[in-house]
This record gives sequence, C-alpha cells and structure tokens, in this order.
Amino acid sequence: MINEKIICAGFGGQGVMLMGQTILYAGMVEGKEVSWLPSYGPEMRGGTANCSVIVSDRPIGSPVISNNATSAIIMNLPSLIKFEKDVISGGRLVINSSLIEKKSSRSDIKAYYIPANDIAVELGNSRVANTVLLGAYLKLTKILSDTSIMKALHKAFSGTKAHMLDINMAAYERGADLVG
Amino acid sequence: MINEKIICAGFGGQGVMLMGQTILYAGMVEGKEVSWLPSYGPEMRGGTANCSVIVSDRPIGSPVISNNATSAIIMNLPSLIKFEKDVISGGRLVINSSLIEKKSSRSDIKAYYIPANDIAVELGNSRVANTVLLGAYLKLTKILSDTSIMKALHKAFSGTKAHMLDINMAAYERGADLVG
Amino acid sequence: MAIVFQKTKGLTDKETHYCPGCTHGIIHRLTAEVLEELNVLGDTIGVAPVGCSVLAYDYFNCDVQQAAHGRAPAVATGIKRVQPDKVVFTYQGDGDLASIGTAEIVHAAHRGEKITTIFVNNAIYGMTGGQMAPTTLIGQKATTSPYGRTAEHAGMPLRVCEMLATIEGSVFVERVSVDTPANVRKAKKAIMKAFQCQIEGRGFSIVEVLSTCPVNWGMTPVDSITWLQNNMIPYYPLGNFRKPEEDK
Amino acid sequence: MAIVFQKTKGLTDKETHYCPGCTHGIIHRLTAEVLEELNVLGDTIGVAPVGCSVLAYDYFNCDVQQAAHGRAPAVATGIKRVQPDKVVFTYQGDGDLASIGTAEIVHAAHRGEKITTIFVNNAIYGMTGGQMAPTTLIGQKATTSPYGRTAEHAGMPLRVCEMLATIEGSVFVERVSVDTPANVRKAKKAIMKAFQCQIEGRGFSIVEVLSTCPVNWGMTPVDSITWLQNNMIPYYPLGNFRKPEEDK
Amino acid sequence: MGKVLMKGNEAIGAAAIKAGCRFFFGYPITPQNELPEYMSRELPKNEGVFLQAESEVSAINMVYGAAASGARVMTSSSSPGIALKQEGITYIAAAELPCVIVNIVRGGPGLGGIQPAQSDYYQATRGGGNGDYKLLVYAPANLQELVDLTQDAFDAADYYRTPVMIVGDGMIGQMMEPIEFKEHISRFALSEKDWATTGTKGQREPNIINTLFLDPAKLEELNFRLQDKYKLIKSNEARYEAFNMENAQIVLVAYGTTSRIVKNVITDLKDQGINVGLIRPITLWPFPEKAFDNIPSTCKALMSVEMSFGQMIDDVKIASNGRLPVHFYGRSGGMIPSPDDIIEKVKEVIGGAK
Amino acid sequence: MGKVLMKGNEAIGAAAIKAGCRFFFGYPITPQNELPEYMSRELPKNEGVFLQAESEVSAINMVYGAAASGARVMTSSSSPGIALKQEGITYIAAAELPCVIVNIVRGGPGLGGIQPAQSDYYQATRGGGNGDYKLLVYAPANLQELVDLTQDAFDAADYYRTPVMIVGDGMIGQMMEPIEFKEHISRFALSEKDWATTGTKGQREPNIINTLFLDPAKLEELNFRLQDKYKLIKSNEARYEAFNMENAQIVLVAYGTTSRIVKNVITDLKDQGINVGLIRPITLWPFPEKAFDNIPSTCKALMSVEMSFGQMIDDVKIASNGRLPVHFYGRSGGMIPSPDDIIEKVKEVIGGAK
Amino acid sequence: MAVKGKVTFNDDICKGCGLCIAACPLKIITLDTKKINLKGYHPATVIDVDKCIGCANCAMLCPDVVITVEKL
Amino acid sequence: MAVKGKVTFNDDICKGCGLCIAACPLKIITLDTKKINLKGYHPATVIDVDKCIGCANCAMLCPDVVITVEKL
Ligand SMILES: Cc1ncc(C[n+]2csc(CCOP(=O)(O)OP(=O)(O)O)c2C)c(N)n1
Ligand SMILES: Cc1ncc(C[n+]2csc(CCOP(=O)(O)OP(=O)(O)O)c2C)c(N)n1
Ligand code: SF4
Ligand code: SF4
Ligand code: SF4
Ligand code: SF4
Ligand code: SF4
Ligand code: SF4
Ligand SMILES: [Mg+2]
Ligand SMILES: [Mg+2]
Repeated sequence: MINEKIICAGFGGQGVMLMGQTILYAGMVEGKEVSWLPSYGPEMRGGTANCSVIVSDRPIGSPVISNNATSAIIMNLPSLIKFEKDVISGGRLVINSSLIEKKSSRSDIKAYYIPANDIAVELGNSRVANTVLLGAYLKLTKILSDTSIMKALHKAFSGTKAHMLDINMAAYERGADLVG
Repeated sequence: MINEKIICAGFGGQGVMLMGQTILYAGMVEGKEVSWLPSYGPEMRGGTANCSVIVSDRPIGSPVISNNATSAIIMNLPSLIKFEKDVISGGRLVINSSLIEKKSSRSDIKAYYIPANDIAVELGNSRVANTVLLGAYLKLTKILSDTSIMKALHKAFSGTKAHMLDINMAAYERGADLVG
Repeated sequence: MAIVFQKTKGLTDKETHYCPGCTHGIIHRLTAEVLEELNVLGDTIGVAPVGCSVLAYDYFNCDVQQAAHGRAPAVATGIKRVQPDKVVFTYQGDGDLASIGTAEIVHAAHRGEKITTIFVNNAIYGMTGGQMAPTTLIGQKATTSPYGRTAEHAGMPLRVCEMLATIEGSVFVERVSVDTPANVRKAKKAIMKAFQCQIEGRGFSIVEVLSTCPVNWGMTPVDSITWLQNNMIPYYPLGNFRKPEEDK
Repeated sequence: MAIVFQKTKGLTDKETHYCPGCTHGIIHRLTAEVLEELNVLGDTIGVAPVGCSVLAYDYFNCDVQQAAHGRAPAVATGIKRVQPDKVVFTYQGDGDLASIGTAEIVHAAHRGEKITTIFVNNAIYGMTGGQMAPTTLIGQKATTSPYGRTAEHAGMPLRVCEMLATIEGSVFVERVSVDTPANVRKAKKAIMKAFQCQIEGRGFSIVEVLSTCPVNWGMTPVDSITWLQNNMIPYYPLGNFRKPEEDK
Repeated sequence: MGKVLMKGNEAIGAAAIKAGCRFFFGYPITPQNELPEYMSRELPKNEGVFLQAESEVSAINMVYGAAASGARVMTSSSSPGIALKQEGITYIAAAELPCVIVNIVRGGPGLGGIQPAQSDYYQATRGGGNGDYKLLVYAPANLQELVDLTQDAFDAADYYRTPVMIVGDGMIGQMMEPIEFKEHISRFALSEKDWATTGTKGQREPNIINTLFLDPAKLEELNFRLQDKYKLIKSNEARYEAFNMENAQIVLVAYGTTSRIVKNVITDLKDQGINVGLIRPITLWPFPEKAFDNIPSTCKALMSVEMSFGQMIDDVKIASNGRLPVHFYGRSGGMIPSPDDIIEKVKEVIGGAK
Repeated sequence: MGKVLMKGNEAIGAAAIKAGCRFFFGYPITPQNELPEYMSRELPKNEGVFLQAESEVSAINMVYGAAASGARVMTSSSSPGIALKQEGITYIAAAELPCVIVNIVRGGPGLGGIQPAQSDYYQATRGGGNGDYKLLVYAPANLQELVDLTQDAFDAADYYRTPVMIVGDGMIGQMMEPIEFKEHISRFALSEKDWATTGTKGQREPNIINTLFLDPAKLEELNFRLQDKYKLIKSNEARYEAFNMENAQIVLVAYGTTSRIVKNVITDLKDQGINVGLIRPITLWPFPEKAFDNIPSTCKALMSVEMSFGQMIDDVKIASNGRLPVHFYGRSGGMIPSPDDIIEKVKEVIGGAK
Repeated sequence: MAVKGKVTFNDDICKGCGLCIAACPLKIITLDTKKINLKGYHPATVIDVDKCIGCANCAMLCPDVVITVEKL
Repeated sequence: MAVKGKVTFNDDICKGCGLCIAACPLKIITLDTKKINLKGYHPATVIDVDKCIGCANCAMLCPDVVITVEKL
C-alpha cells in the first residue's frame, strides 16, 4: 500500500512547486488520493520555497507533513538543513548534489545524490534541474506509472510552456537513468 | 413610606427636564433615594420631551417608569394623551390647563388643573410655567420639605441663570398656593 | 392660470421630519425635480446616508438603499456595477461624506464611478445634536468644540470640492447654495448637470450644497440663511471646480 | 581620507528583508540620515505601516509603533497629541496611504497634524504580491488587473500630492524620486524640509517618493529604475506642491 | 466532469462563478489573494465584475449595494480584514441581504501572521457587529467540500436572505487536491428577488433597503423576524460529520484543517487499539448540537481540538450540557497541532477519564 | 466629598479625568454624545486633549498611538461604532496596550435604533476582532458603580496592560442619580510604563510596539503570554452581585439596566411570597462562573434576562454546566423588559419547574 | 405690473419657518399667528393676494413644498 | 582629475542588485561573479579602484547601505 509523503524544497525559482504539482497530477491521473500544500507568505519571494505532496491509497487526512515525510527532494543547502530531520527512519532523501556539497548526516535513511544542475546544464537549460530530480525520485519509489507521469509532464508543459516539454522529458529520463 | 414615580412631560423647551431635575436635587438633598431618566433621541428636537423621576425611601431598582407612575405633571396635550394611562389607580395628574383644554378621562385618579402659563405670564415670564406646576405638585404630595425645594431652586437658578431665581420662587409659591 | 410651481412627483407624500427651515428640504426637492425632469425616476436608485437625511428613503419617490455612515459611495458603487444602466445617486451630509466617509468619496471619484453625489454641507453634525464637522468654521461653536473651533487644534475647515476636483475621475464638481431664490435655481442647474454627466457615462459628479442647520446653529431659519451668506460662502466659494471638456 | 558617505546612525544594524534593488532601502536611509542630522533620533517616534515596510520598526534606530493597515496617520496623531514635543513620522506605502488609509491621511492633513509622512509610491501592493494600487498606471498589469489597468474600469491613477496640497493644513507637500543620485539628493532635501516644518510646528508635511518594486513589476532593479523614469515620472510630476509662505 | 486540481482559493472562485456569482468586491490580504486574483481574471470573461475596493470596509458596503440590487455577490478577506467588515456585515444581516463572505483565517490577534489558524471562530459565530444577528457559517475540511459548500452558500444566502460565511484557513486556501465540479442544482426553491432595488420603472412602489428603526417596537419586530429565521436555519441547516464514533472512549470535536489532522490521529490510535471518535462541525453556526445526543456510552470525555485557544469549546460545552467533561487541545498563531501532541493529550485524558 | 447629580455619560467623563485620563479620541454617536462633549469641555481645562477623530476607526487607532505613548486614554462609542473599532481593538489587545473603551449600547443589528439594548454582549465578551484576545468588560448597573468602575478600569488596564471595556446603555448613559466621587486609589501596584515609545533620548534601545509575528512560533509565544494574562484576570477580576439568593426558587441572571428591573421584580415577587434570586455579573468577561457554585438547593431553574436575544445565556449555560435548566427572557431593539412580563415568565417557569 | 400670480399654501404641512417670507420680493407673506396647524406651527399665509406676481421665490425657498404657484 | 576617492563594500550584506553599477559615472563597479556571499548574491565590487572620484553616487543608490565612500 502506498502512502508517500514527499517534501520538495529549494530556492524560490528552482521549480519545486511545479515538481510537486507534477507528482500531484500524476497521482490523480492514476486514481490515487493526492494532496499538495505549499509553503506561502512573504518569505517565498527571496528565500526558500517548499511544498508537501502526499500520494496514498487511503483517503488523506492532513496534507501537512510534519516529521513524517517518507521522502524529501532537496534542491539547496538550507532546505537540506531544514528538512533532513523530518524524514522518517527508512525514508529517502534525493539531493541536488550540484548545489549541495554536504552529505546527509542521517544513517537511518537512504540518500541519493543527483547532480541535477550539471545534468540540466548539459541538456541546455539549468531550469530543468527539478525534473532531473523528479525523474530520479519517481524511478526510485515507483509509486506512479510512467504513463501517468508522462501525462503529468505533458500537462505541466503545455500552452505557453509547450516548448519546454521535450527538454523536460529528457531531463526526466536522465534523472531516472541515474538511479535506474 | 414614600415611593413617588413622577412623569414630567411637555413640549421641548417648556422646561420639563429642569422641573424633573429640581425634584431630583431636592430629593437628594433630603437624603432620599432618587433617579431621573430623560427620553432621548432625535425626536427630542421638535416634539415632546419627558423625564421620569423617582423619589423613594427604598433603594431604587429601575429608573424606568412604565405603567406605574404615581404622578404625572403634564404640560401639553400630546403628553396628556400619551401618559395619562401610565398613572396608577389613585395616582395624580397635574395638568397645565392653560394649554390643555381636555380633561382627564380617568375617574380613578385625581386630576388637578393649573393654569400654569397664565400665571407665569402674570408673573412676567411664560417660561416659569413649569415651576408653577412644580409648586402645585410638591404642595400636593408633600414628599419633600420646603427647605429642600428651596435649595433645589437656588441650585437650579444659579450662575448665569441667577436672575431667574426670584421669579421662579414666586412661580413656585403661586403654584403651591393654588392647591394649598 | 398656469401652474408655475408645484410639488414634484420625485417626492413622496410623506412629510419630512426636518426641523422648520432646515434647507435639507429644499435640496431634496431640487434633486427630486431633476430626476422627474430627466424622466428617470423609475430607473433611479438613491442611497441615503446616516445623518439627518437618513430618512431620505421615505421621501424620494424611487428605490432607495440606506447605507452605513459614510459608506454611501461604496454602496452606490455596488449598485452601479451591477446595474450600469441605472441612475445612482448618494445624498450625504458633511459628517457622512467629509469625515467618516472620506475614503469612500475620494475613491468613488478616483475610480470615476458613474454616480452622482449630492453633498449637503451644513458645517455641523445635525442628527447627533451639533458636534463639530470637518467643515465647521473657525470660531464656530459646536457641542464638541465648545470654545469655538481653532485652526491650531482642529485645522482649517476642509474644502471638499477643491480636493475632489484634483481627481481625474471627477467630471463635474460644483459648489452651490440654497440661500436665495436665484441660488436655488443655480443649484438645480448644477444638480441637473451632474446627473446628465452620469447619464452620459462620463464619470463621477458631485454637487456640494451649502445648507443650514437652524436648530444646532441655535438661530432662526432666516438668521441661519444670513449666517450662511456671511460666513460659509466666503470660506466655501460658490462655483464650478470641474466640468466636462466641451463645457469649458 | 575623509569619509564622505557612511551608514547613518539612524539605521540599526539589522539587514533589511527588502528584495534586491528595492528602493525602499534608499528611502529608509534618507529618512534616517535626516533624523540623525537634525539630531532628533532620541526624540523621534516612527510609525510603521502594513506593507513591505512593516518591518521598518526593526530598521529605524528610534522608537517605533507598528500601525494597522492605513491607520499610521491616526496612530501618529495619538502619539503627537500626547507628546507634542516629539518628532513623529509615518512611513507608508501607496496601498496603505492612498487606498485603505485615505481618510486617515486626508484628515491628518486637514487637522494640520504636526507630523511628517514619508509616502512610498511604487504603484503596486508589494507585500501581498503585486495587486493593483490606486497609483498603478494605466495599462500596468498587476495580479488584480491581469489585463492591465483601464481608466474605464478603475479610473485614472490617484495623484496624492495634488490632492493633499489643496488642504490648508498641509504645509509641505513634495514629490521626489530616487532614480538618480541627483534625485536622491533632492529627495533628502525634501525630507529634511518636511521634518523641519514639523519641528517648527507648522503643520502636516508629506514627501511622496516614487519607488520601485522590481519583484512585482517583474523587472531587474536597473530596468525598474528606467521604467519608473519613463512611466511614473511623466504621470507623477516631481516637484513641490506646497511649502510655507516665506519659502515661496 | 472529471476531477481537476486547483488551489483552494481558486476553487472557491471557480465554484462561485459556477453558482452564478458575477460580482466580487475585495481587498488584498494574505493568505486569500489567489481568490480575488482568480476573480479578476475570470469574472470579466463571464460578464461579471471584479472590483478591488479601497478597503475592506468599502468592499463589504459594495457587497451591500450589489446584493440589494439582486445580484449574487461575494467578498473575501482574512482575519483583520474581516474585523473591519463587522459593521457592514451586521448591516447586511439586518437588511436581510444575501451574500457570501469568505474568511481565510490567519494567526492573530492584531496583525498577527499569515499561517493557518482558527482563532476567528468567535468572530464567525458570535460576530463583532452590533445586535442580535447570525451568519450561516460553513467550515469545509477539504476542497471538494469547499467547492460544494461554496455553491450551496449562494443558494442558502438567497433562500434565507442572509449573509453566509465560509471559513477556511491558509492551508485550505493554498492546498491542491482533486475536485469535481458537479452540476449546480439548488436544494432550495428560490423565488424572484422582488424586494431588490432595481428601479421602480414606474410600475411599483419604491423598494427600500433599510436597517434604521427609530421606533423600538419596529426594531424589535425586525428582530423577531430575524430570530424566527435563525430558528429555521438552526433546525434545517446544522451539518456535521461523525467519524469513528462506535465504541469511542473519547470524542474529539474539530473542524476544518484541524479535523483532518484529527482523522490521522484517530487512524493512528485505532492501530494502537484506542477508539477515538470525531464530531466534525461542517456548520459552525448553527452548531450541530444534535451530534452530541448520539455519543456512545463508551465515551467518557469530549475534547475540543482547535487552532485557537478555546473558542469552539463554548459550543461543545453548551451542546454537551454538562453530560461529559470537556477537555481542550489547541495551538495558535499559525502553529498547526501535530498528531503526536494530540495523541499525547488524548492518552492523558483517557488515562484520567478511566 | 458630597454627592452630585450628573448624567451617566458625563459621570464617566468626570470619573475618567479623576482617574488621570487626559486623552480622549472619539466620534459622535447617539446615545453617548454627552461623554465626548463633556470631555471636549473639561479636558482642555485639565491639560488634556480631546480630539474628535474622523471616524471610529481612526479614533481607536489614535487611542493605540496615545496608549503606546504611555498616556491614560479613553474612547467611547455605541454599537455600530464599536463594530468599526474591532480591528483596532484586537491590535490594542495584541500590543498589550492599556486603554478604556466605552460602549453605550443601542438597539441593533445594523443602524438599528438608539434606545437601550444589551445586544452587544457577544461583541464585548467574544470580540469581533480576529484572534484569541479578550477584553476585561465591566457592566455597571448604577451611576455610582459606573463611576467607581470607570476609575478602576484605568488601573486595571495599566496593571494588566489590556484594553478594558465599559458596557452601558442609553439608560445608564442618560439617567441621573446621586454619585459620590471618592478619592481615587488604585488597588494595584502600578509600575512605570518603561515599554512606552517616548523617545530613546539616546539612553536606551528603541521601544517597539508591534503585533506582527511572521514566525508562527513567535506569534504563539505572544498568545501563550496573553492566555496566561487572561487566566490571571479570570481568577482575579471576576465580579458579581448575588441578591436575594436565600431560598430562591429560581435564580435570574441579569446585568446592567436589566438587573435593575429584575431587582424590582424580585421585590414585588417577595411580596407575593415567591423567592427569586439574582446573579448580577459586574464583569461580563471574566464571567463570574463561581457565582453559580453557590446556588441554593431550593433553586430549580436559572433564567437569563437580557435586552438581547440570548447572548449571555451561553455563559449562563457554560457556568451552570447542565446542573439546572436555563430559561430565557429577553427583549430587543430598544424595548425594555417590563417587570410584569418578567414576573409572568418567572411564574411560568416556576410552575413548570415544580 | 401686469403679471398676476397666485400662491396656495398647504397649511397642514407648513412649519412656520418664515423662509418664504424672507424670499418674497413683495413682502406679502406672513405667519398666521391666529392659526395653529396640526403640527403645532403658525402656518404662512399671503397678506395681500393681489400683489403676488407669481415669481415663485417663496416656493423656491420653502423646504417643505408647502406652496403651489400659479401665474396668469 | 585630481579628486581621489575610495569605496569600500560591505560584501556580506550586498544583494547584488546592480543599482550602484548603473549609478557610477565612471562605470568602475561590477558584480563579482566569482564570489557568492552568505545571502547567496554576487556582491558588487570596484574594478578600477584608482579611477574612483569619491562622488558617492554609488552609495546614493545603494538600497542596502553597503558602500562607504572616502575622499582625499
Ligand atoms: C458608524 C457610525 N458612527 C456614528 C454614527 C452616528 N451619527 C449619526 S448621524 C451622524 C452625523 C451626521 O452629520 P452629517 O453627515 O453632517 O449630516 P447632517 O445630520 O448634518 O445632515 C453621526 C456621527 C452612526 N450612526 N454610525
Ligand atoms: C486590514 C488589512 N487589510 C489588508 C492587509 C494586507 N496587506 C498587507 S500589506 C498590503 C498592501 C501593501 O501595499 P503598499 O501599502 O503599497 O506597500 P508596499 O508593500 O508596496 O510597500 C495589504 C493589502 C492587512 N494586513 N490588513
Ligand atoms: S438638526 Fe439641523 S440639519 Fe437636522 S433637520 Fe434639524 S435643522 Fe436640519
Ligand atoms: S516586494 Fe517590491 S516593494 Fe516589497 S521589498 Fe520586494 S521589491 Fe520592494
Ligand atoms: S410668488 Fe412671488 S410674489 Fe407671490 S407670494 Fe411667492 S414670492 Fe411673493
Ligand atoms: S417656507 Fe414653507 S414651511 Fe416655511 S413658513 Fe413658508 S410655507 Fe411654511
Ligand atoms: S564614489 Fe563615485 S566614482 Fe567612486 S565608485 Fe562610487 S560612484 Fe563610482
Ligand atoms: S547597490 Fe548596494 S546592494 Fe546593490 S549591488 Fe550595489 S552595493 Fe550591492
Ligand atoms: Mg452636517
Ligand atoms: Mg506599494
């Protein structure tokens, strides 16, 4: 039974909100119970941004993830410091090692270091680092099928953002391959 | 034991408020329990004005006189119509007969008809009609001593109003004499 | 014999509660006459303020909403945005409009809200018994300026038309008085023009009418008129402060 | 080497939370410098608004009260009436002063309240994420004017100085900008003059400062300055709108 | 229609438009800005009007004018903004005008903070306006309910001619979860608004919208009428969800965001063999007093769980009328109760209740 | 000092000045105008300042500024005016500023009327501002108490650093009865207001008066502090009068004007051999819950008597906690309960209770 | 003067304020101190009917729309 | 030019906004893309120290009071 509680965190502008929403959408498409909750407030503007995503087979009580995250996708150092402790024992940390030199200090959780920005730059746009991490995360957890994820990516990069679809698909694949 | 509940009523400008306050003050001077409650609101400006005065040997509960007035001092016709019914059986009506032709329709109360304005005009100022009625009323009920009343009149007509003291004293006497 | 003056259909048959000689009555009549003459009574929604004219809803022969103190322009905005084809006006006193309702009137003007405001400046709070208004004159006594208003304590009286005329959305701003038959006629013309501006969809229009409050000024109605002439008009100059381009 | 510019003692050591390139920081500094130069920091009480500058209480090196949204002039009035010997100022944004706080600023001016207002006009609601302000320009997009402001819907932008200058109690009204070093220096002079008017007990003084909001305008700080120059200054002309008699 | 994903604040806007709301008057304040922003984008496409007022005071009075013009109209704000609307709200209630008012509550008192809170419970249920008036208050706990209740709110408002308030918090306003927009069918038979001020057209007597009654007998008459209406609402509209009540040793009372956390707690405690029930008021006023008549005899205590410092506890006490001890757990100022803390408190009480 | 006669509204002003109040900010509204008018005459003679604000909103924020400057300051209004002050009041409570707020209640809701009413009980005790705050609320029933409590209010406000509200109605405000102004001695040891913003003089760190806390933990801290203060006030300041409780068959609960009428009723019924008790809350918050612990066993029912439609009844129910049935008699909109009607209702209940 | 007017007062609703008196150029209006209307006021009345020129100045200033004016 | 100035940047608090760069008449300021300060910004720095005339234009436009200017 799936009951994934994911924190996505990074700088404002790194696309953590969108990353979370992509999981959310894919989860909905697949008929799972899902919720997405952003941090909000004036501090969003400059500082860190994060959101909590839950994908579950059971109805979701609270969308709040306090200290019971099953996974965290971490895009910058402050977020690692802030959220590392909130992952349950046996949980997962997916870390953007391009920007975070520090290693996880927890031995009871699995940490994966993905050079997401480097890969993104390789692909031609540093802004797809989030999708690289997303690829890695979803490959690791397999909580959602590829079709659902593809649908979600198509949805996320449609309309005025359609030109970003291909590169994000590529980023997603690269991320997945890294942990494959 | 005294428990007088007096309604003073008339046109705005006829001095019914001051009349009530004079009783109030005299009552206080004499160590009685007293209260004074005016009608208020925008309607005061043109129309009728009235106040409720209670003089009692016992602590006063509510200063409101609803349908239990022991006396009413009535200076104009609308007030007679409005308040006649609120006097208890056996109570008193002191009526300004100079302005009110109508007689009381109640047979269970004592009505006194005082041509207050006529007397006031005789005394040289129609504005002391209220004090004529006051004289009559207090003489009739004897709820307060003359000394207290004199003190109250002195208080009411002091300062910028001191020139009105003598004529009011006279008016008071004339009113008292009428029912003496 | 031809009738040259009779009661307008813009007024109901209810007698007003106004004190004798209070010029609120004249201003009601002029407004009602204009609405009748423009033939818009059936398409008009008035907004009554809190103040002596709160009961205006009983007197104008059209739909009326009674608004919270000072908020008539906001209420009128709500009405006009829902019913842009209707004629919407507020009738407000100086306490209502120039004190508690300052933000609402400024922003009705700012938005160029297509409503008309009849602003009755009697330099006092009538309804509540004669407190100082922002328009109370220097030296004037009021129950909350018992020693006479001073500039040092309360500032110089507020000139509303002058202020609102600086705002782009105000298309018609005029100050009138109802102290003489001639001025009453001028006042009516201004009110007519203000409503026309609204009907033509130009923007916000306001007519400030200098008015008396015999009771709270403590004067006879006739003396009140004289006091208005000698004291209010010099400080609140009559005239137009803003009108549509082509009329200039 | 002589120091020609260093941080004023009028500011605390706290780093501001303002976005990079936000000119709120410049305006803070100028105000603080003036207070230091007038040697009144120990006798000054500031009033912080609700807006991006809400945290001003952390930055000015003097006593500060944080006021409800728009009510800074009322709070300042309370302070000044209790402590007439103190220097009291409000620091307010355009949402705070020109929208919700319209009545308060108009009446501080009306009463000739002896306070000084620093009015930061950035044509937007910064703190809440870029909604339309009364000063948002025609065509400008904001989160609540997503298709660009139109005069038809929201009126022409409000010119605060022009409006307040009509009020007798306003003794000093000037609009400045902080887009160039020269204008920054002029802005400081105006702020200095405004505080002097207060200290001399003349009445109400206000300096409107055109300011940028790079984040909500969606531009770089440098582009924001250019946008201000090309768009704001033409509609909001810089200059003095009112000053004491002898200075005219 | 399939499910869609939207932020709660935007979902309110979408639901309102589907329910025929065409007018929105508001003033920005976090954490509800997505709602007016949504309306500013969408209403013009739907022949409606979004207008940003100069203040909350002005916004609520624009609502008064629009509602009295017969329109379906909405405003929204957050805590201090709702405080400013109190006079306007009592006027709307007194004039018996239908409208919908949204409060996305933030931490207080004063300017406070912008994180989720429920400390405007009193404000919603007891009011801060003057006089004896009530609002029908909905407190949805998830976005589907938020959407459904928003649509229902407009019907209820029209039917009872009363302002309806929807109370959420930043979490409800900011979160996304799947929503289905069902076809909107009113559960009320609604009649023409023949009382609205739409111009007499010379065809009828003027309509007057008014709340002034100088004659106290007349004013009392209005109050009698209002009280009758409130009695009707009380008997018809109280709604709640009872959850896991069977064999409950303790029943928690929680609404909105807090109730979601409590449900997690209940599931967790069930795993530990502890039976905890939940009464979740869906209407805060009328408070679902009936729910307290069906508490199982296994239950030894009640506990109000709030993101406030004991506001709903009044109603829990009144509803339970001394039959059970009433305990309390609450956080405030934007702090969200953690499941662990609630569990601890529950265990403490159950221990004590044995 | 001998007794003097004054209108209630003026007596408040006189008492305030004697208690050291030197600043008054207000806005006209019936039926409290005599108070600001008195202040406008008297404060200038006492080196104080009376200022008529442009609105109630502005007045309460002037109070904020003045209170934070360390002054003893007061404002007053009536029902809809108090509704407008709600945001300001929650700010003052949150900033922990001392001040005195008078509400001379009039009939509501909306613009309502100007005759006596008590329908702002919720407004006073539950607030309409946002967040978890409380006011200390005094409800005097006669002018002597009005004067004494007004003076006390300034001390209590300073001591607890909290806004204090005095609730009266037009009857209390307009009536005259003899008053004695006693020498004012604070029952609290009051300390310097070293937190006030009076200029640093370069001698101390800046004082900051603030209610914003973006960090919810900080905001909760403020709330914990406030709750501690409210607990203290609750245990120290609840006041009431118990009247004719011995052998009472029924206990009426009434405050202010209504309690005076109830006292008449009690005397009348005593003559008829019926024993009726009265609990008269002098503080509405904290509500004198203890008074309900000493109800004699002869008593079979409670009855809340109000000039409102069942607002205090909440507190009566909470205080009596289901021990006794709680009945209600109320009038509204400016209608004053008549002794006869109360007597009838009492008899009905006693009959039913037997 | 050839112009001939006629004024009619609705006595019942006159408040005796005297504004019409002051407004009449011919000073032909006065308060009828012998009458008291239902409202308690001495209503205004024309002393010299024939002099009226129907200028309606009185009506212009009457706050209570008491007066109807006709003209030949 | 004989005038000689010196500017000192408090690197830690610079937000890299670039306003000083635009303000400098001699265009001698740039963002140091090699450094990232604690706040995460590339701080401003002077390229050609000797050219500085101490005009303080940079300081005038700096919203964060990063710059101290001295003059000979
Ligand atoms: C919120 C609120 N504040 C105050 C009042 C009391 N009030 C009623 S009328 C009025 C002032 C009226 O003055 P103005 O607007 O000048 O009208 P006028 O009576 O002079 O025509 C006031 C303050 C109120 N009803 N509501
Ligand atoms: C009563 C109330 N309404 C609304 C808000 C939300 N709010 C906070 S700041 C702000 C606007 C700020 O804009 P502005 O005054 O222009 O300042 P800026 O941030 O642009 O400097 C608003 C509406 C509030 N805190 N309180
Ligand atoms: S109080 Fe003044 S404004 Fe009001 S009706 Fe009387 S005269 Fe007119
Ligand atoms: S949001 Fe705008 S006004 Fe606020 S700090 Fe950022 S740039 Fe400055
Ligand atoms: S119409 Fe003219 S002349 Fe005739 S009474 Fe009236 S004012 Fe006098
Ligand atoms: S102006 Fe009108 S109300 Fe006044 S006296 Fe003349 S007729 Fe009567
Ligand atoms: S002081 Fe002048 S020359 Fe020197 S760096 Fe600054 S702006 Fe450039
Ligand atoms: S202006 Fe100031 S903050 Fe901006 S880059 Fe230059 S030194 Fe840094
Ligand atoms: Mg007025
Ligand atoms: Mg701004």
